[in-house]
Amino acid sequence: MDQRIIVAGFGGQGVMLLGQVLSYTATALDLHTVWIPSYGPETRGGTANCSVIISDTPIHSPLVEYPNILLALNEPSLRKFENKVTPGGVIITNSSLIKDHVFRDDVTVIEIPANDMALGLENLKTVNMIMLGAFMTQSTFLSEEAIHKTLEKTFSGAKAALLPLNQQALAMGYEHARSHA
Amino acid sequence: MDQRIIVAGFGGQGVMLLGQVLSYTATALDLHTVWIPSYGPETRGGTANCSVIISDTPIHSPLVEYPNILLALNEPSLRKFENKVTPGGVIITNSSLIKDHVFRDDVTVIEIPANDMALGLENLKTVNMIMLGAFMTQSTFLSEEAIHKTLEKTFSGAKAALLPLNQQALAMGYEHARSHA
Amino acid sequence: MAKGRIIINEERCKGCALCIPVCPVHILQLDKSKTNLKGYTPLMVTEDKCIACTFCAMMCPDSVITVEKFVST
Amino acid sequence: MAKGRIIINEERCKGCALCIPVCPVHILQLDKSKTNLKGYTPLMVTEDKCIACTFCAMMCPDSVITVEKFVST
Amino acid sequence: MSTKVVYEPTKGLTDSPLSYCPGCTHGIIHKLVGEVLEEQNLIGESIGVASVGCSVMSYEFFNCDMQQAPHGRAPAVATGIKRVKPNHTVFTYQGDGDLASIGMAEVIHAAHRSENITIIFVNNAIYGMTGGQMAPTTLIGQKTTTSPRGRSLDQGMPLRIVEMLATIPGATYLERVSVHDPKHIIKAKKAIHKAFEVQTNKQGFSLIEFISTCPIGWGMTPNDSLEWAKNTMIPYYPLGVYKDTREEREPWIKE
Amino acid sequence: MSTKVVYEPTKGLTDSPLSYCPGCTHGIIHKLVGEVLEEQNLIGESIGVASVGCSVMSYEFFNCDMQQAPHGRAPAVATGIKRVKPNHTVFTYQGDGDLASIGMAEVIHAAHRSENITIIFVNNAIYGMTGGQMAPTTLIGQKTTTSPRGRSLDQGMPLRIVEMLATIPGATYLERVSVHDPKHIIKAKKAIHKAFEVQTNKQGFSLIEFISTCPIGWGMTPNDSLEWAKNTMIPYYPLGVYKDTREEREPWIKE
Amino acid sequence: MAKVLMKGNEAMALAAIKGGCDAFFGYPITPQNELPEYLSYHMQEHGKIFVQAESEVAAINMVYGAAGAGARVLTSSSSPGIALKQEGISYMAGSELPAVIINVMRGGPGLGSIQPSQADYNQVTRGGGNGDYHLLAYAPESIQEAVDIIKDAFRVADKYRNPVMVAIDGLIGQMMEPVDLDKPIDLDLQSKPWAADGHGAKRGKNNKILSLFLDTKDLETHNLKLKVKYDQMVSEEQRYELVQTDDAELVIVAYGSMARIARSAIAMARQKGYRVGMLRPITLWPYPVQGFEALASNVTHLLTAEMSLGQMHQDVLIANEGQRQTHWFGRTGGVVPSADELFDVIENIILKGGVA
Amino acid sequence: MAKVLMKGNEAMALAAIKGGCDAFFGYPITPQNELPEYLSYHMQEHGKIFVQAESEVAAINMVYGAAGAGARVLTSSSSPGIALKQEGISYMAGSELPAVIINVMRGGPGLGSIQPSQADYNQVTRGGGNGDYHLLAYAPESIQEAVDIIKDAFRVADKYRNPVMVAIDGLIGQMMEPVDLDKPIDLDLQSKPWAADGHGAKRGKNNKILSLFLDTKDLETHNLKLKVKYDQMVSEEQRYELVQTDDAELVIVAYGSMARIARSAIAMARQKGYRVGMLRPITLWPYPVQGFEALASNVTHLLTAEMSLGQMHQDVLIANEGQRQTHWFGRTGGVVPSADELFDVIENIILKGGVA
Ligand SMILES: Cc1ncc(C[n+]2csc(CCOP(=O)(O)OP(=O)(O)O)c2C)c(N)n1
Ligand SMILES: Cc1ncc(C[n+]2csc(CCOP(=O)(O)OP(=O)(O)O)c2C)c(N)n1
Ligand code: SF4
Ligand code: SF4
Ligand code: SF4
Ligand code: SF4
Ligand code: SF4
Ligand code: SF4
Ligand SMILES: [Mg+2]
Ligand SMILES: [Mg+2]
Repeated sequence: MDQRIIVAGFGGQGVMLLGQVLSYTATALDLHTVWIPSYGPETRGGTANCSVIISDTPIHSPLVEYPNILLALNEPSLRKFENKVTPGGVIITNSSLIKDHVFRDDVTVIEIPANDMALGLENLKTVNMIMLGAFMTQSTFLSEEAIHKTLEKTFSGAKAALLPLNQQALAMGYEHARSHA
Repeated sequence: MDQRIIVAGFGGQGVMLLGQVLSYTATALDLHTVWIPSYGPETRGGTANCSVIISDTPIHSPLVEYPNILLALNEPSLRKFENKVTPGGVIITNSSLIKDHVFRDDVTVIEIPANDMALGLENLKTVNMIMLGAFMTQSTFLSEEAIHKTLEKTFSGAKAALLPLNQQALAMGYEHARSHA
Repeated sequence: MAKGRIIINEERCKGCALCIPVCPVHILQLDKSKTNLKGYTPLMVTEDKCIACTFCAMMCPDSVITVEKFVST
Repeated sequence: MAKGRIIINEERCKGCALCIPVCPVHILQLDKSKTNLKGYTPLMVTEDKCIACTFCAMMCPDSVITVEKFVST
Repeated sequence: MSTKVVYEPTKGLTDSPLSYCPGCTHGIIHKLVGEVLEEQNLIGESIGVASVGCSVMSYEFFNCDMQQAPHGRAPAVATGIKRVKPNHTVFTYQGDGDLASIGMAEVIHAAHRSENITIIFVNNAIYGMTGGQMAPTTLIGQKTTTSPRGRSLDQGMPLRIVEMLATIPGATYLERVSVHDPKHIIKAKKAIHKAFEVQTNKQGFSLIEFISTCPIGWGMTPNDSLEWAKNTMIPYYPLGVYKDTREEREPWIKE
Repeated sequence: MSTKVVYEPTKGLTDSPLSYCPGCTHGIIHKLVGEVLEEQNLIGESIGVASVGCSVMSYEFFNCDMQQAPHGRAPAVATGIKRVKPNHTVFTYQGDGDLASIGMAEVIHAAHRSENITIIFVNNAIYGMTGGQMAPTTLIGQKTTTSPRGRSLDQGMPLRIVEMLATIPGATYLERVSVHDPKHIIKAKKAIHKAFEVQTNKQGFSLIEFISTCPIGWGMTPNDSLEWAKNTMIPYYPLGVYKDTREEREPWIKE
Repeated sequence: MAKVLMKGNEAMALAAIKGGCDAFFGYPITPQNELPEYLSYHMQEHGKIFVQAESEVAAINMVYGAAGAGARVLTSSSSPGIALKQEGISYMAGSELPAVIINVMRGGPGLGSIQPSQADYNQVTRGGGNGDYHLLAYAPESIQEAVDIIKDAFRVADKYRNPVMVAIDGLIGQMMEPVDLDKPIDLDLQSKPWAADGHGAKRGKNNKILSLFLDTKDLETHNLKLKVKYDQMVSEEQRYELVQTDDAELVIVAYGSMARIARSAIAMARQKGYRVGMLRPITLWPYPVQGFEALASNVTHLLTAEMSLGQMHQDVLIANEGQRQTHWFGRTGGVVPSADELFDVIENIILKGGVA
Repeated sequence: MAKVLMKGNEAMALAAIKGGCDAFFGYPITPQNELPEYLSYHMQEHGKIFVQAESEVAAINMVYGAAGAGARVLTSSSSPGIALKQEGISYMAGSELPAVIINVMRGGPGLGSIQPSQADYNQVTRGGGNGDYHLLAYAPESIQEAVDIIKDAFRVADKYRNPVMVAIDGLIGQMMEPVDLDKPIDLDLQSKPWAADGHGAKRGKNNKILSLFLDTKDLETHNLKLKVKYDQMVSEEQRYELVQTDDAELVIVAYGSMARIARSAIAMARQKGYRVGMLRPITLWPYPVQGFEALASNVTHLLTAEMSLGQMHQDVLIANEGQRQTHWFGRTGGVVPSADELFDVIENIILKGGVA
C-alpha cells in the first residue's frame, strides 16, 4: 500500500525539509514519490504543511486528501488534519506543543515531546529530525539506511557541520518512538 | 439607382471635404448616404480618396467597389480607379493634371481644367469646389440648392470669409462642365 | 519609581523584539516560557520602571503596546 | 563665379523648402512650373553661384541633393 | 493617581492583525499612515489604493475605503479615483518592486500630470512577497533569490526614486524618511502629514519614500535589519526633502 | 577643372524614399544616423530597432538589420538583442510618444541596467503618426487634437527626458541636440558619434534627444516649424550634454 | 430630431456622453482617434473628465479606479491596445466593476495594419486576461446601431457590474452615416452602495474593491457568484437579427461590416431565386445560440462569413451542434470583401450542394 | 541516468537549458518563481543570459528582441503576467519568431489566488493578443512530461518560427517528483538565415523582423502564409493520450493535474466495473480532435473535467460535433478536486444514463 503522509506545523519548524527527505529517499530507492508543499502567503507566520506520497506503483492523483500518516508538529496542524487520517493510520504528534488532546481511537498515536527533546539538544531546529526519527518506526518503504544516506547528502558541503547533530536528533526520535510505541 | 461616387486625388486637394459635402447634402435631404475615407499613413504625401454612396433606400454594403461616378483629381487616381467605373458611368477628371489619357469609350468623360481654373481664382484650394461644380451636372439626388446650403454651413463661423470664393469656384465648375458636356 | 506602564496585547505580539532595544530603561524582554496562538513568544515587562516614553509602542509594527502615564489627580 | 554645383534628385524632392533659406548665396527656389510624380513642386537652382557649402544638402530631409566642388586639376 | 493613555493603537487602522512577518517595518509605516488619517480626520473620508506586494492585503488594514490595484498600476488607479472624487483624499501604498520596477511609467506620469494624490512608497530593497527577488533598489552586492551571487553592476546600479522624481516639474512634495528608530519615526510621520496637506490644498503630487526592512528576504533578525537599513541603505538612499514646491504653486484644481 | 563630391546621400540609408511628410526633420535625423553608421563602418554590422510612430517604417530606411518593436518597448527589444549579440551595435529610434509616454518604464530600466545600447530619441512635442495628439512633451498652450484648447497645466507640465534620465546612475552619455540649422546639425552628428563610441567601448547606456519638427501636426510650414523649434521648444528643452560618465566608467561587459 | 451626418468614432463618443459617461481614459491609436479627440473637447463642456493616459495599461487602470469609485467610465482602443488592457479587464471582471470598452478593430497580428478587421474575435469573446470571466460583447453593424448600443451600454454594465465591450471594425469607426442621437433611453442611474468612493463614514463601513481571494474556497465561491451573472447574461442578453431566414435554405452568419456586405450579397442571391438569409449576431458574447435554435428546419446550410480566419466559425460550430451543414468564408488582414465575392461563395455552395 | 527529485519549476528550468535555451527574460510571479531563480544561478554557468526584466511587458519584448536576433529564448510567468504579455506574443506570432513561454497557471480572474488552476485555458488557446494567430500550446500532466516537452519545445518553435506555450497549473510547478532529465533529444540547431543578427554585411542583405503590412493585400498574404503553418500544426502536432478507452463507454477528457486525478478516479471506477477511460489532450492548441476521431463507437459519453468553468468544454463540443452525449465537471478558483469527487460524478452519469 502507498504511504500517504502529511507533515504539518508552524513555518520555521522545518516541515518542508522533513517531507523532502522522505521523497529524496524514495527517489534514491527508485520508488515513485511526489512531494507537494502548501504554498502562498498564508504560510507566513501561520501553519505550513506538505504532503508526500511514496509508492511502488506510478502515482496518479498527487494530492493527499486522506493521509495514512500524519506528522503534526503543532496543535493547529493536528486540529486541521486529524480527522482526515484514514482509519488504521498513524498520527505522530509533537507532544511538547500538543497537550491533552482527545485523539481518535481508530488510529495509532505516537506522541513525542520533540520540542523538549530539541531543547535538550540545544537546537530547536532539530524538531523536524526528531519527528523524522519517529516516522522511521512507521516507514514501509524507506529503510533506515536510505534515510541516513539522504541526510548525509542534505547536510553536506557548507552544512556538513550540522550532520552529527541531526543524526543524533533522528536517532533520539527513533528511539523514543520505538520505546513508547 | 444609387449614386456610387469615388473622389480621388493627392492629399491636400480637399478630396475628403468634397465627398463629405455630398454626404452632408444627402443627409439634409433625408436620403441614405455613407462616406468612407481611405485612411492611414499611405495617405501621407501619396494619394487620398474617399467614397460616397447616396441612395433613396437603405444602404447595405457601404463599400464602393464599382463607382458610377469617379472624380479624379490627379493622374495616379485616374489610373487606379478608371477601370472600376461601371459601364455607362461618368468620369470627371482634373484635366490640368491629367493630359493625353486614353479613356474608356463606355463611360461619359468630363474634363475640367480645375487647377488652371483655381489658379485663375488665385487659390489652389478651390480645386475641389470646381470639381464639385462639375459633379453637380451629374447629380441625381442632390439639388443645386441643397448643395449650396451645405456649403453655407461648411463655410460658416471662422470660415465664413471663404464662402464667396468657394461659391464662385462651384459655379465655375458647374458652368464649365455644362458647357463642355 | 515607574512613571507609567505598558499594556501588551499578547495575542497580537509576533515576538519580533523591535521594541526591546529602544526602551531607555531596559525593562523589555520576550517571554520564552510561552507561545501565543500564532506560535510566537510574546513580549513581557521585567521591571516596574516604565517612564512612558512610548518608544516601544512606536517601534511596534503590530500595535501590540498601549502606553499609559500615571498622572496625579 | 560658381565654386561648385548641386545635383537635385527631382523625383525625391518633396518641395518642403527647408534647403532654401540656408543657402548663403540665395540661389534656391521651388520650381512652381512642374510637379513630380508624387505631386510636389521640386527644388531648382536660379543662378550659377553655388559655393558648395553643403548647407542645403545638410538640411534636406530626403537626401535629394548631392554637392560637388569644382577642383582645379 | 490615575492613568492617561499616551499611546494606543490608531483608529486609522482596523483591528485585523497585520499579515506581515515579525518585525517587518511595513507595520510601522501602516501605523503612521493610520495615525495621520486619524489626526487629519480622514478616516471614512479617504480612499486608499493597495498595490501588489506584501502589502497587498492593506485593504484590510487601513480604516477607509480601499481598492486593490494590479501590480505597479496603483498611481493610475488612484488617478482614476481622484479624477472622479476630487474632494476625497486618495493615497497609494506601494512597494519598491511595484513602484520602481513594473510601475515606473505610472508613477512618473502621475507626477507628470501632478495628480493630486499621495504615494506611500515602501523601499525595502527587495521583492518581499514573491520570495526575495532582486528589486531595482537592491544594493550592489546584496544577495537575493535572483542575484544569488550578490547584485552585480551587470544587473544595474540601484535606482534612486525620489532623486529621479524630483526632476519632474509636476512633482510637488517629495521626501525620503526612515523608521529605524523612534526619532526617525516621528520625522516620518511629519512627512506624511505634509504630503496629505499638499493634497488637501490641491497642490498636486506628493510622495514619501520609506526606507523599510524585510527581515525574511534579507535573512536577518528584525533588529539586525534595522541596523542594515540604517548603516547600509541610508548611505545610498540619503534621507531628506527632495522637492518642495508648495510655496511656488497655485493650488491645482482638477475637477 | 574637375569636380569632387562634397556631400552625397549616405550609404547608411537605403534607397527607399522616406515616408515622412515634406520638411519633417525625422529625415534629417535619419541621415545623421545613417552617416554615423557609414563613418563608423557599422553598415551591415549593426541592428536597429524601429519603434511605433511616424518612424515605424525606419526599418526600410536604415541600411542594416532592423527589428520593429511594439509601441514604447524598443529599449526592451534592444536589450534582448544586445544581450544575445553583445558585439554588435544596437540602437533604437523612438519618438516622444513612444519613449516618453507608453515606453517610460522601458527606457528608464534600460538606463538603470546600463544596457550597452544607444537610443535615438526624437522629440517633436506631439504624436505625429496618429494625427497630432498631445505628448508628454507638448508645451503648455500648444494646441493638439487632444488638447484642442491648448495644453493646460491640468494636463501636466511637459516632461524633460534627458534631465530625468541624468539622475539614473546607469546612464552613461546623454545629450540634447537640435537640427534646425546646419550648425546644429553638425553638432547633432557629433553627439551620435559619441553615443555609438560609448557603445563600442562597452560603456553602457547612451541616449541622444533630438528637438524635431512636425509641420503637419503643428499646422505650420516646414520652415516656420524650424523657427518654432528654435524659439519655443529649445528654451524649454535646453540643448547640451546632460550626462557624461565615460571617464569614470570601466567598460561594461555584458556577455 | 433630424439625423446628423457623423463619423462613427465621433458619433460613438457623443453617444457615450448621452449614455451618462462621467469619465474617459484612453490612449491614441488608429483607427479610433477621433473618439478621444472628440471627447477631449466636449467632455469639459459637460463637466466631465477626459484624461489621455500614458498608455493603454494606465488607461484601463484609471478606468478600474474610477469605476471602483462609482463613476460611469469609458475607454476605447484598437486591437494591440486592447491586448495591453487584458490584465486590467480581468481585474475589472474579478472585482465586478462596470465600464464600457470600445474596440475599433484593425488588422493583426502584431502591428498588422490600420485597416478594418474582425480578427480580434477571440480577443473580444475569450479575453486573454486570466481566469474564469466574460465580457458582454456587442458588435453593431452601423453607426446608428453602435450609437444605440453605447448609449445603453453603461446601464447594462452597471446592471451586471461587469465590463461591456463594443467591438466594431475600423470601417464603422472611420465612415460617416446619418445618425439619430436623440432616441430616448433609460439612463437608470442607480446609486452604487458598493463603491469605494470615500464615503465610509457616512456609510458606516469601508468598501473594498478587490479580486484577491487567498483561500481557494472563497475564490471558488466568488467565481461561482460571477458565473451566476454570466449565466444570466447567457439567458437574457443574447441579441441577434434574423434576416430573411423564414424560407431560407442557406443562412449566412455574419456580424458588423461583414453583415452589411452579406445583406448586399443576399439581395443578389434572392434576385437569382436563391433562398438565402442571415443570422446576424449582435452580441458576440453571449453568443446568440438562441438565434440558431430559432431557425426553422428549412435551413439546411450555414455559412459563416467573417473578416478573420475562422475565429467566429468555432462558435457557429458550437451553436450548430452538428445539426446543419456548415461552410466558411473569410478574408483577413484588413481586407473587406465585396458583396460579389460573397455572392460567388453562396452560389457555389448552392450549386454544388444542391440547395435551392 | 538515475532520476533526480526536483521541483517542477526547477526541473523545467533545467530542461530549458538542456533544450538549448540561450537566454531567459522574465519577471517574478508566484507560483513560478523557482524557475527564474534557478536560472539566475545556473544560466551564468553555461555562459547563457539571464535578465530579470522590469515587467512582464518588458520581458516579452526582450524575448521578442533576442528571438529576432536568432537566439533560443525562454520566458515564464503566471496568469496575470501572461495577460500582460499578450501584445508581445501577438507581435512574435506576426513576426514569425520562435520562443518558449511557460505559463504556471493560478486562480483568477484578476489577482485571484496563487493556487493551481486551469482557468487560463482561453488565454492559452485563444490568446488575447490581436489578430489571426495561434500558439502551439502543450499541457503536460507531470514533471517528467513537462521536462520532455520543454527540452523539445525550442526545436518545435524554431521549426515553425512560432512561439510555443507550455501551460501547467501551479501544482506541477510547486511539487517535486523524480525526473529523468537525460533522455537524449535532437537539438536540431539549424542556422537562422532570417534573423536580424547584425550580419547584414556577410549575408549581403538586411534582414527585417516586423509584423506591419500597411497594404491589406500584403497583410492578408502574410496571414495566409501563417495559416499554412497553423494548418500544418493542426495536422502534424496534435498530441494526446488515450487511457483505457478501448472498451470504454464513458471517456473523460482532462489534461494536466486534472488528468492525474482522472486516472485515480478511473481506477476507482474500473474497480466497480464501470467502463471508463480518458482522452488526455497533451496539446491544447492544436486541440487533439484526432483523439476524438480515434475513439471507438463504444464510447457514448464524454465527460469534460477541468479546473475551470467550462473553458475547455467548448473545444470538446467542437471536436464532438454533436456525436456523443457530453457532460461537464469542473472546479475553479484554485480548487483541485479530489479523485473521489470526480468518481462520484462518473458514477452519477453512469447510473443515471444507463451506461455500463
Ligand atoms: C502582473 C504581475 N506581475 C507579478 C506579480 C507577482 N508579484 C507579486 S508581489 C511582487 C513584488 C512585490 O515586491 P515589492 O513591491 O517590493 O513589495 P514588498 O513585497 O517588498 O513589500 C510581484 C512581482 C503579480 N502579482 N502581478
Ligand atoms: C500599443 C499601441 N498603442 C498605440 C498605438 C498607436 N500609435 C501609433 S504611433 C503613436 C504615437 C507616436 O508618436 P511619437 O512616438 O511621438 O512619434 P511621432 O509620430 O511623433 O514621430 C501611437 C500612439 C500603437 N500602434 N500601439
Ligand atoms: S514606554 Fe518607554 S520606558 Fe516604558 S516600556 Fe516602553 S520604551 Fe520602556
Ligand atoms: S515590537 Fe511588538 S510585536 Fe514585536 S516583540 Fe515588541 S510588542 Fe511584540
Ligand atoms: S551648396 Fe551651399 S551655396 Fe550651393 S546651393 Fe547649397 S546652400 Fe547654396
Ligand atoms: S529640402 Fe530637399 S526635399 Fe525639401 S525642397 Fe529642398 S531639396 Fe526638396
Ligand atoms: S517578506 Fe519581507 S517585506 Fe514581506 S512581510 Fe515578510 S519581512 Fe515584510
Ligand atoms: S506627421 Fe509630423 S512627425 Fe510625422 S512625418 Fe508628418 S511631419 Fe513628420
Ligand atoms: Mg519591496
Ligand atoms: Mg512625436
